[in-house]
Amino acid sequence: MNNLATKMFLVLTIIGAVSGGILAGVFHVADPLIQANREKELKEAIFVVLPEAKDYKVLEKEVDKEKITVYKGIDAEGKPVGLAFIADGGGFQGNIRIMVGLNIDYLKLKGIRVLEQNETPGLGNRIKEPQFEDQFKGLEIKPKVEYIKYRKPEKPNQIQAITGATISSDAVVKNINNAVAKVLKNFPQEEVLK
Amino acid sequence: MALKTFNHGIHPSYHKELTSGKGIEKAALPKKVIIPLQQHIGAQCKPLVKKGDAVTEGQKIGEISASFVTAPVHSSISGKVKDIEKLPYPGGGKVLSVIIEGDGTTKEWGNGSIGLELESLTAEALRNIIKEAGIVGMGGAAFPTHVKISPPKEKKIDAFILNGCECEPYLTSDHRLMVEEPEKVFWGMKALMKAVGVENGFIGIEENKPDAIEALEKVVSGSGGSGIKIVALETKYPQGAEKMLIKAVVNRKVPVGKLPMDVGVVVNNVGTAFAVYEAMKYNKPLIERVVTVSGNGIQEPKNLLVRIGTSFEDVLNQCGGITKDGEREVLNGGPMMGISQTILDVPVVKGTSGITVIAGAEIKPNTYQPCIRCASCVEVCPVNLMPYKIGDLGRLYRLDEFKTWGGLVCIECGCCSYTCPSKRPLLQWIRVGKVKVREREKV
Amino acid sequence: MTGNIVIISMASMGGIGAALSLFLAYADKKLKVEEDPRIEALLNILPNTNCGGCGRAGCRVFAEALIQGTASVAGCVAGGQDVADNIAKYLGVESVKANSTVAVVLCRGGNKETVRNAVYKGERTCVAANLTGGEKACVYSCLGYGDCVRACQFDAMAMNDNALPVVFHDVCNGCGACARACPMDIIEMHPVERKLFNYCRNKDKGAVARKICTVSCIACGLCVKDCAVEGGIELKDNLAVINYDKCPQDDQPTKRCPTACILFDEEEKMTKEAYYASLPRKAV
Amino acid sequence: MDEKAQEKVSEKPVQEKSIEKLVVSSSPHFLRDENIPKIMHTVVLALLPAMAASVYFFGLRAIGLIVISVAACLMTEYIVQKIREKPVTIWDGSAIITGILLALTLPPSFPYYGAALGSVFAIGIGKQLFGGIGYNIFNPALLGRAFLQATYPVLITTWSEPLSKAAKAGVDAVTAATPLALMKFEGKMTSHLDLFFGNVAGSMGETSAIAILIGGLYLRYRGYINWKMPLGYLGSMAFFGGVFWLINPAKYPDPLFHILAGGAMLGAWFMVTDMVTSPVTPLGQWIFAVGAGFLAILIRLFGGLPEGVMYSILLMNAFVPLLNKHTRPKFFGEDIKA
Amino acid sequence: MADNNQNLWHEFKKGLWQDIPPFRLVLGTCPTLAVTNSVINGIAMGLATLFVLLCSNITVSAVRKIVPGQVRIAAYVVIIAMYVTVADMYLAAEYPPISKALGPYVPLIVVNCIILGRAEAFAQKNPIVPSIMDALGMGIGFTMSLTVMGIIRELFGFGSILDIKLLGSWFEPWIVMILPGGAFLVFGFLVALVNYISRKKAETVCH
Amino acid sequence: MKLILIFISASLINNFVLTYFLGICPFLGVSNKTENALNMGLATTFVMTLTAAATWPIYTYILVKFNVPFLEYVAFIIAIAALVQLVEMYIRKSSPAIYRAMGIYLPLITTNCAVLGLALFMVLRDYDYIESIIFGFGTGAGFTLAMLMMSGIREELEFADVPEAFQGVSITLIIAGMMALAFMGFAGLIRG
Ligand SMILES: Cc1cc2nc3c(=O)[nH]c(=O)nc-3n(C[C@H](O)[C@H](O)[C@H](O)COP(=O)(O)O)c2cc1C
Ligand SMILES: Cc1cc2nc3c(=O)[nH]c(=O)nc-3n(C[C@H](O)[C@H](O)[C@H](O)COP(=O)(O)O)c2cc1C
Ligand SMILES: Cc1cc2nc3c(=O)[nH]c(=O)nc-3n(C[C@H](O)[C@H](O)[C@H](O)COP(=O)(O)O)c2cc1C
Ligand SMILES: Cc1cc2nc3c(=O)[nH]c(=O)nc-3n(C[C@H](O)[C@H](O)[C@H](O)CO)c2cc1C
Ligand code: SF4
Ligand code: SF4
Ligand code: SF4
Ligand code: SF4
Ligand code: FES
Repeated sequence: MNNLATKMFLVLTIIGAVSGGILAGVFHVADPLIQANREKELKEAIFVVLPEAKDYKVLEKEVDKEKITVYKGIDAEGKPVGLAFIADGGGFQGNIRIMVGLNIDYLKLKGIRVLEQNETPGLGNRIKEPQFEDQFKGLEIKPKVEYIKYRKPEKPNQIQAITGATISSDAVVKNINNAVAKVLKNFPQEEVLK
Repeated sequence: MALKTFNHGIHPSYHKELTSGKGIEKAALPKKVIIPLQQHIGAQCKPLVKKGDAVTEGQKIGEISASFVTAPVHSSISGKVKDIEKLPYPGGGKVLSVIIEGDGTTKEWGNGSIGLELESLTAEALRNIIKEAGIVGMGGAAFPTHVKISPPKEKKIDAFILNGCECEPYLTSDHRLMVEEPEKVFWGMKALMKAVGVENGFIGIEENKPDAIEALEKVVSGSGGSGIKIVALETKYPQGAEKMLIKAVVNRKVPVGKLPMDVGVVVNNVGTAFAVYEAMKYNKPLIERVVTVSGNGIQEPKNLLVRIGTSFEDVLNQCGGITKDGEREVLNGGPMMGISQTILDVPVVKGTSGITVIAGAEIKPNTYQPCIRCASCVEVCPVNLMPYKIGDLGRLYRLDEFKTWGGLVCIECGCCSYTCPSKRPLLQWIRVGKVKVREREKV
Repeated sequence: MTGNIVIISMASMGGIGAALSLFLAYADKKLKVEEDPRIEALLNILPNTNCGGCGRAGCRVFAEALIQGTASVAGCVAGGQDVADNIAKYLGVESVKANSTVAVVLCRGGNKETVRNAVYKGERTCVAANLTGGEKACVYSCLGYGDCVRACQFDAMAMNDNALPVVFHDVCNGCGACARACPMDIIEMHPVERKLFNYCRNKDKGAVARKICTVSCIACGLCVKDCAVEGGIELKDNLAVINYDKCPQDDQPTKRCPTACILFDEEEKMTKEAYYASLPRKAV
Repeated sequence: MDEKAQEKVSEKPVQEKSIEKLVVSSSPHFLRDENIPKIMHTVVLALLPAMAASVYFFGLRAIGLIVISVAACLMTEYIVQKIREKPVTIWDGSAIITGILLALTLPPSFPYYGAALGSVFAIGIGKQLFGGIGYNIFNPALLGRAFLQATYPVLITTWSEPLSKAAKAGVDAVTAATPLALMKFEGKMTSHLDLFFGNVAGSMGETSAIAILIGGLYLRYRGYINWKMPLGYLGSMAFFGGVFWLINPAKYPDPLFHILAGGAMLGAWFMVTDMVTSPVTPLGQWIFAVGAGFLAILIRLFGGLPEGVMYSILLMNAFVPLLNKHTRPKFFGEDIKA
Repeated sequence: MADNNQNLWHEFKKGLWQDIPPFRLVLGTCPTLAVTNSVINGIAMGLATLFVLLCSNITVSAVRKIVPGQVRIAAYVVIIAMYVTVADMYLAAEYPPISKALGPYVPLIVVNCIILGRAEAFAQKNPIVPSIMDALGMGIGFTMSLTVMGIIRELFGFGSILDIKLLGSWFEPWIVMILPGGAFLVFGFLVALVNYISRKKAETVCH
Repeated sequence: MKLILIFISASLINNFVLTYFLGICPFLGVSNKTENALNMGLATTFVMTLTAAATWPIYTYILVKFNVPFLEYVAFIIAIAALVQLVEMYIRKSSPAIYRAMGIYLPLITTNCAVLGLALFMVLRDYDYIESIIFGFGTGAGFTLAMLMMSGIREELEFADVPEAFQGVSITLIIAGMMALAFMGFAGLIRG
C-alpha cells in the first residue's frame, strides 16, 4: 500500500477513534443527567395527573408483542390512588402524547397532562392549556369520553372542544379513549389493587 | 353541413363591403413608373436597359440571372428610361429600380389575338410562357410561379388548389376577379393544372363571397367533367394561408418545415391564374394587376387595375386621397399582413394586392401591458404555437428556447397580436427572434 | 461498564473511519479526475463575462481552445494585454501583443440631423424597428433605439440626447458585442490607433442624401482629391471609403468635406467621465 | 428588452410633431377592440349578483367588508406602484376584483382590520411583489385568504347564520357551522335547495350558488372565461365526490352537495378561471381544473379542514408553470412525417 | 503587528454584515427557518452553532496539514459530528426544554452548510487564530440573524419577546408567523432588506 | 396501505422542504432551471432511499445492539458521505452522460440536511426496515416535487418584473412561503 493510502487510513482511523473516545467520555458524564431529567419529567407528569400520589410503581405487560406500561400511583399510606399511563396518537400534525390519570375506581379520570404535541401554536396547541386539561378532572369514562362544540358540556362524560381546533380536541379524546380501553382490558382493577 | 375550415384563427371585422360591390376600374395611365428589378422571392434581375433607352409597354427590362428562383420584369408603359437607381421598395428597404417616363401611348393586348389553345401545349411550354411573362404569386408572397409549378420528379402532386379565400380584411381584388372574370380565372387555373400535371383541382372560397362562388360554379359546371371542385370555406382569418387552406380543402397537414408539394399539393392565387390566362391568350406579361384601395382612411375605396410601377400616391389620389388629419398608416397589402410605408412615393409591385389606409382609432396604440396569460393568443394561433412565450423569448434573444418553442414554425399571420388584450406586439417579437436566429445561423 | 463503552465507541468509530479510508483510497485510485484542471485555472484568469469577443461561445470554450492551442493567448479582447500576459505566463508560452480594437459608430445622423418621414410604433429596439421601414428617411442610418448600448456588458456606451450611441474609448475593450447587435451595421471594430473615419453609411446619391441628412456623405469626391496617397480614399456606392492599407493616417485628408462627415481624431476624447460630466445635472 | 436594460437607454426624444407623418409599424396593423380594463370591469359586473346575495343574506356588514377590502387593495396597489415609480394602473379593475373576491371568501363576522390586512398581503405580496398584473404565480385573492387563514384561524372559521335564520332564532348573530363542517364533524347534511339559494352559514359570497352561476354564465357568454375551467373543476369534484358517495352514501355526501356547498361555485367560476394563474394550453387547463377538483375533494373528505377549494386552487397554481412548459400543444404538422 | 490585528478584526467583522451567513451567504438556511419561532430558540440554536463552528474551525485548522485531500470531507464531517453530539448532549443534560424545542435540528448542525463551508473555505487554509476569529464572526453573525428572525416572528406570532408580552390584548397574534409559511416570508423579506441596504450603501460609497 | 400512507405523508403532507425546513440550501440554490432541479431531485431521492436502507441496519444492529446510540450522528453522517461517494463512483462508471448531468450536485447532497434529517426522523418514528425505505423514497420524491415546482416558477419569473431587492433568493423564499401556505391545505390529511 502506498504512502498516501496509509496516511489516509491512519488519519481517518485516528480521528474516528479519538472522536469515538471523546464522545464516550462526554456520554459518560451527560447520560446520568439526561436520564435524571427524563425521570423527573415523568414523575412530575404522574404526580400532576394523580395529585394524591406520593410515589408510583411501574407495572408492565406485554400484549401482542407490544409493551404496555402503567404507573400505579400510591399515596402516603401506600394505598393505590390510581393509574397513570401514556396515551399516544395522531393529532392535527404529528403525534400527541398525553399522560392520563385514571382514578382507582376505574370510572373517572383524575386529570391529564399533554406531554408532547406538534399542533398549531395558538390553535391546536391550546390543548396544553390548563383550561382544556382541567376539563378532564373527574370526567366519566363510561361509556366513553366525548366532546361537543360551541356549547357547555351537558353530560358528565363530555368536554367542550376548543373552537377552531376541533381536530386536535377530537384527537385528544380519541387517544384517551383508546388508551383507557387498553388499560381497562389489560390491567383489571382486581389485579392492580393487589 | 358545417363549412370546411382549419382549427383556431380569428374573425376580425372584414370591412369588405367598402369595395366588394365595386367593379374593377382601369386606373389612369401613369406618367412615370418605377419598376423594381426584384419583385419576388429570389434573386434580383439584371437590368436589360440603360439610362436613356426607349422602352415599349411589355418589354422585358429585367432578365433573370443563372438563379432558378427568380422572375423577369417588364416595363408597364412605353416611354424612356430616365434612370436606374436604388429606390424605396414597398416591401421594405431599397431595391435597384428602373424609372421610366411615359410617352402616353399604350399597347392593345388584343382579344385572343395570339391565342393558344391549352391542348396544343406541353407542360414544359406552359411553364416557359409563365416564366417569360414574369408571373409570380399574387397572393402576397410573390414566389415565382414557374418555380412553384415545377416540382421535383420525386414529389407526386395530386391536387391543385386555387386560393380564392382572400381572408385579409378590406381586400377584394381576388373577389372581384372571380366575379367579373370567372372564365379567365378558370382557364388560367386549368393551364396551371396542366403545367403541374394534376387532374384534381379545387377552388377554395370563403363563404362570405357567395357571388364569386356562384360565378365560378356556373363556369365549372358549364365546362363539364373538368375535375375541378369548388369548396366553400368558413370565413375565418387566415383561411387563405397555404397550410390552412390545404388542411381545410384536402385535409392534409403540411409537416413543419416542409412545403405544400411535400404533401402533393400546389396552391396558387386567383390573381396568379388570371395573369396566367392573360399571358397565354394575349402573350401579355405581368404588367398590370388589380389593387384594392380601401381602408377607413381613404375617401373613395375602389378596385383598380393598376400598372406595375405606378406610385402609391398616384393610385391613392385616384381614390380621392387619404385622410388629412390624425394618424394614418398606409399599407402595402391588408391590415393583417401588409407592410407600412414611410413615404407614398413607392411603386405598386406584382405582390401589391391592395393598398390599405387606416386612420384614427383603428391605428394600434404604441404601448402594451404585461401578458395576463389570457391564452387567447394560444387559442387563435393556427399553427398551435404559444405566441406569448415565443414572443418573449424572441424579444429577449433567447434563441435556443425560441426554436424549441417553435418560433420558426410561425407563419406570421398576426392572429396573436391581433387578439392580445394587452396589445403586446407578439408577432414583431417573433420576427425579431427569427432575424436573430438567422443571423446566428449565418455565422 | 463505562470503560467498555469507551472501548466500543473507539473501536467502532475507528473501524468505520478505517473502512471509509480504505474505501476512499480505493475510489481515489480507480477514478482519476478527468477534467483538465487547467481549464478552471484559466477561467480564473479570464474575465468570465462570456461576451463572445473571442469569437467563441463563452469563456469556457475559449479556455478549452487555449489548452488545445487553437486560440491565441491574446484572443480575449475583453481582457486586454493583462489577461493575455497572464494566460501566457500560466501556459508558459510567449505572450503576444493583444491587438486592441475599439468600437466606432459610423453614423452621425441623429434626431437633429436627419429627416424623419414617419412615426414608428412598436417595440423600441433597433432590431424590431428595422423590421419596418423605420422612421428616418435615410435607410442606412442609426435607428437610435440603443440595441448596441444594451449589448455592451462593460457600460462602455450610452445613447446621447441626439439618439446616437456614444462609445467611451477609455472603457471599450473591443469585444464587438455592439457591432454584432446592430442590425444596421453602423458599428465597426477598428484598431485603437486608427483615427480617420467616414462617419456615414448612406449609399444614396449625393442629391438624395443631402436632402435627408445634414451630415451625410454626398460622394462629392473632395476627400479623394485631397488625399495624400493614391487610392487612400475611394468612392464606392456613393460613399467615400478609406483604404486603411494605404492611408498614412498622419494628417487630416481634407478640411473641405462639405458635410464634415469625414473626420480625424474625433472620438478619441470621449471618455466615460467626460461624457457624464457633459450631461446636464439631473435634478434629484 | 428587459426592463433594466431598457432604463439604461434614455428615451428617444421625438423631434417633430407626429401628426402629419405616416405611422409605421410591424404587422398586424389593426387589433381587436379588447383590453384589460374592459375584461376586468366585466368580471366586476359579473360579481354583482354574488355581492348582492351576500348583502341580502348577511346584511350591511357584507358591504362594509367588500368596501374595506377593495379600498385596501387599491391603496396597496397605488402605494407600491408609486414607490416603484411605475405607471399607476389601479383602475384597470384587477385590484377591485381581488378585493371583492377576497371579501366574498371571508365570514361575515370577520373583523375589518383583518380584511384590510388580507388585502394588503394579497396585492402587496401576492401581486405587486412579482411585478404587478400578469406576473403573479398564485391567485392573489386566495393567497390573501390563505394568509388570513393561517394568521387568524379562529376568526376565519367563526361563521354566522344568515340573517333570516338568525331572525327566526331571535338573535342578531349566531355562530354556526357551515354545511361542510356540519357534514364533516357532525355528519349532518344541508338541503340542496338551501345551498342553491345560499340560505346557509358560510363565507359571504360563496353561499348562494344561483347568484354566482348567473355571474359566471354571463362571463362565459362574454367569452372571458374558458369553459374548460368551471366544467373541469366542478365535473371533477362531482366525479371524485361521487365515487366516494357510491362507496359509502351514508358517510360521504352526494356530488351535488359538493358542487353546491362551500366555495366550489365561487372557485369554479371566478378563481379557477383567473387567467393569470391558470395554464394557457388546452391540456394544461384540463389537468389544472381536474387536478384542483380532485384536491378539493381529497381535502374536504380526508383532510383536517372541512373546505378544500382555496388550497386546491393555490396548490395547482404552483404547478402552472410546469404545466405550461410540459403540455405544449403539438405544432401544426409536427406530428406528421412527410 | 497592527496590521495583523487589523486583519483579525476583519476576519471577525465580515461575518457580522458583509458575509452574514443566512442572509448574504444563504448558508445554514434550514435552522434559520426551523427554530426561530421564538427568540430563545433562535439564540440557543445560534450559540450551539457558534460552539460547534468554533471547535471545528480550531480542530480543522490544527489538523489541516496532516489530512490528505481525498479524505478531507470525511474527516471534517466526523469532527463536526462529534462536536455536535457533544453540544446535543450538553443541551439535553442542562436545558431539557430547549433541547426538546430544538428537536432534531441540533443534530442537523452537522450538515449545516455554514460549518462545513467555513471549514472548507477558511479553516482549511488558515492558521488557528484567524480561524477562531472567523468562527466567532460567523457564529455571532449567525446568532444575530436567528435572533432577529426570532424577534420578528415571536413578536407578531405571540405578541411577546422572550415570553414577555409586549403587545396588548388588542393585538390578535398573527399565527402565520410561527408557521412555516411565515418563516419563509420573514426570511425572504430580511434577505431583501439586507440586499437593499447594502445596495444603498454601495451607492453612497460610489458618489 | 400503511406503506402508501407513509409515502404520501412523506412526499406531500409532511414535505421536508415546506414543512420541516430541511434541504433548503439546494432548494434555493439548484432550483433555477427545471432540468437542474430534476437531476438534483433524482440524485437526492436515490441517495435518500439508499441512506434509509443503509442507516437502518447500522442503527438497529450496531448502535442499539452495542448500546452506543450517542454515536448516531457520527455514524449516520459517515454512512451518508460514503454513500454519496459510492453513488458518484458508480454513476461515473456506468453512465458518463448522467454523471455529467448530475455529477456537480452529488457533493452537495452530503451537506443536504434533508438526508441526515431523514435518517434521524426515521429513527425517531420507529419505522421498520421496509417502512424506512419507503419513507426515504417518499421524502426524496417530495423533495423532487418541491424542487420541480419551484424551478418551474422561477423559470417563469425570469420574465417577471420583480423589484430589484427581491430578486434571487428573496423572492424564492417568499414563493416558498406561499407554497408552504398552500401546502397547509394538506395538514391533517393523514394523521399520525
Ligand atoms: C394554519 C392552520 C392551522 C390549523 N391548526 C389546527 C390545529 O392545530 N388543530 C386543529 O384541530 N385544527 C387546526 N386547523 C384546522 C381548522 O381550524 C379547522 O377548521 C378546525 O379544526 C375546525 O374546527 P371548528 O369546527 O371548531 O372550527 C388549522 C387550520 C389552519 C388553516
Ligand atoms: C426558399 C423557398 C423555396 C420554395 N420552393 C418551393 C417549391 O419548390 N415548390 C413550391 O410549390 N413552392 C415553393 N416555395 C413556395 C412556398 O410554398 C410558398 O408558396 C411561398 O413561401 C409563399 O407562401 P405564403 O404566401 O403562404 O407565404 C418556396 C418558398 C421558398 C421561400
Ligand atoms: C397568414 C396568411 C394569409 C394568407 N392569405 C391569403 C389569401 O387570403 N389569399 C391568397 O391568395 N393567398 C393568401 N396567402 C398566401 C398563400 O399562403 C399562398 O402563398 C398563395 O395562395 C399561393 O399562391 P400564389 O403563389 O399564387 O400567390 C396567405 C398567406 C399567409 C401566410
Ligand atoms: C375571469 C377572471 C377571474 C379572476 N379571478 C381572480 C381571482 O380569483 N383572484 C384575484 O385576485 N384576481 C382575479 N382576477 C383578476 C386578475 O386576473 C388578478 O388580479 C391577477 O391575478 C392579477 O395579476 C380575475 C380576472 C378574471 C378575468
Ligand atoms: S405565433 Fe405566428 S402563426 Fe401563431 S398566431 Fe402568431 S403570427 Fe400567427
Ligand atoms: S393574448 Fe396577450 S395577454 Fe393573452 S396570453 Fe397571449 S400575450 Fe398574454
Ligand atoms: S462598446 Fe462595443 S466593443 Fe466596446 S466594450 Fe462595449 S460592446 Fe464591446
Ligand atoms: S448603432 Fe445600430 S444598434 Fe446602435 S442605436 Fe444605432 S441602429 Fe441601433
Ligand atoms: S442548512 Fe439545510 S441544506 Fe443548508
